[in-house]
Amino acid sequence: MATQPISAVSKITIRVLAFARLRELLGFGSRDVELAEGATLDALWKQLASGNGEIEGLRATTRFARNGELVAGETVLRTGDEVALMPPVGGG
Amino acid sequence: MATQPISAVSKITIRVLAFARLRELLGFGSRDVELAEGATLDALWKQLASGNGEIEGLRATTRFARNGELVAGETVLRTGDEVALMPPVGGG
Amino acid sequence: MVALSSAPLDVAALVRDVQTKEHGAVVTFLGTTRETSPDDPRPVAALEYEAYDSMAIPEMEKIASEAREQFGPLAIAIVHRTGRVALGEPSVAVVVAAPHRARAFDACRYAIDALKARVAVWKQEVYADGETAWVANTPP
Amino acid sequence: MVALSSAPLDVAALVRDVQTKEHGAVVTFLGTTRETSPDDPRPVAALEYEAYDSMAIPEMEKIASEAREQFGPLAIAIVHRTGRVALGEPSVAVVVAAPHRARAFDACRYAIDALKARVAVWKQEVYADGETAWVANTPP
Repeated sequence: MATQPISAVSKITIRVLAFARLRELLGFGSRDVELAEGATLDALWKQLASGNGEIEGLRATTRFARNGELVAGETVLRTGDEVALMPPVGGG
Repeated sequence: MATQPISAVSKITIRVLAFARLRELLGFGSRDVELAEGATLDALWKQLASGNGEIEGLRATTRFARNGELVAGETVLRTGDEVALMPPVGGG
Repeated sequence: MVALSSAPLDVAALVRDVQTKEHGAVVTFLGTTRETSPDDPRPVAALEYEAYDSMAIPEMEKIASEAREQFGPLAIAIVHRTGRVALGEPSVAVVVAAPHRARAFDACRYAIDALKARVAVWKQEVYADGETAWVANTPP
Repeated sequence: MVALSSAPLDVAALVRDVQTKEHGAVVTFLGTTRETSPDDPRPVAALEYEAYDSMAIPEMEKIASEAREQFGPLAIAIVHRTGRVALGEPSVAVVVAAPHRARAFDACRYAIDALKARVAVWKQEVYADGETAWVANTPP
């Protein structure tokens, strides 16, 4: 009888878009990121900002969008999601 | 000894401008008018409107200007004055 | 800059006139000829304007000064057409450039309201059937 | 009509787009690049805009709908530049045509206020010395 791998963690792949100062600090405007299944936007943020004090300091003013809709940090991501990291807007 | 003409009435000449409906009813846009010295704008109006009920009916909405300034009907005219008869404005 | 003009209004030129690198906001009002008269059921084919230039121009200058006094530094152009104005064409343009948008909006609105109430310009509606009627402004 | 545009804004074309013979009033707001930054003493040489198109466009459409719901029937064009915008050039145009001027002024102002607060567009000031800084909008 075959054993099931107990700790097999499924992965999801999402597309992350970063804008303005966040794009500069993260070093990309668009990138595919692999996350553990069940990961939230907050977890994504932690992974991306980790170790960069300037990015970490921008959390309070950053808004998240998933597939074009503003969503909260506790939102669970699904594979194929397009996530945008958005500093305060400056149009006009 | 020469006699002075007792009833010699001095005349003044003014320029009358009429606009819009008043121009059409009076039949002129600009005309020189002779008046007795001491004549007021009200007297000018009476002279011009006399016998024309439609013009007479416009008195309440007509404003007078003398030499580019809005003035009241009792204003006494002087020779050389430019008088404008102005219906309610319709600019814009 | 204020003017009466018998030629079509060049709005882009007015915007260029008032705009400077210190002005972040330009608000333009254009009053255009409507087919529907507020006073008459007949369709309007054109408007015909006449002005008393020597009162209209100083009054427009006065309105421009009042706008600057009331709202702060700004640049303003007010131009009104005379003669025949075709359907859809602008008969009046008020263009205000200011450092910020609140001032530009407020001053533009002030100027067009004042112009309609005070400037010696008269408007005749010319209907499709060739008849005409003089139309006075009513308070906004 | 709403759009993002990497090319200079053709304001006259926008006015033609919204204007009809039922609209007596056209109000245009242009936001233009100022040399003076609210945040930085250095003279601004240009602005550089980036947008999240797939959020910005629907949000601009939403603002246009809200303006119509709130103020009544009107035609509106909202266009924002992307990329580099030179000093004095417009970065945004909001053009509203309505039967009467109160509605046109109110809707134009509503739309530019909403755009500045909500639309996914970011602005970078490029200073004469070549340095840059991202500038967020503050409430009006």
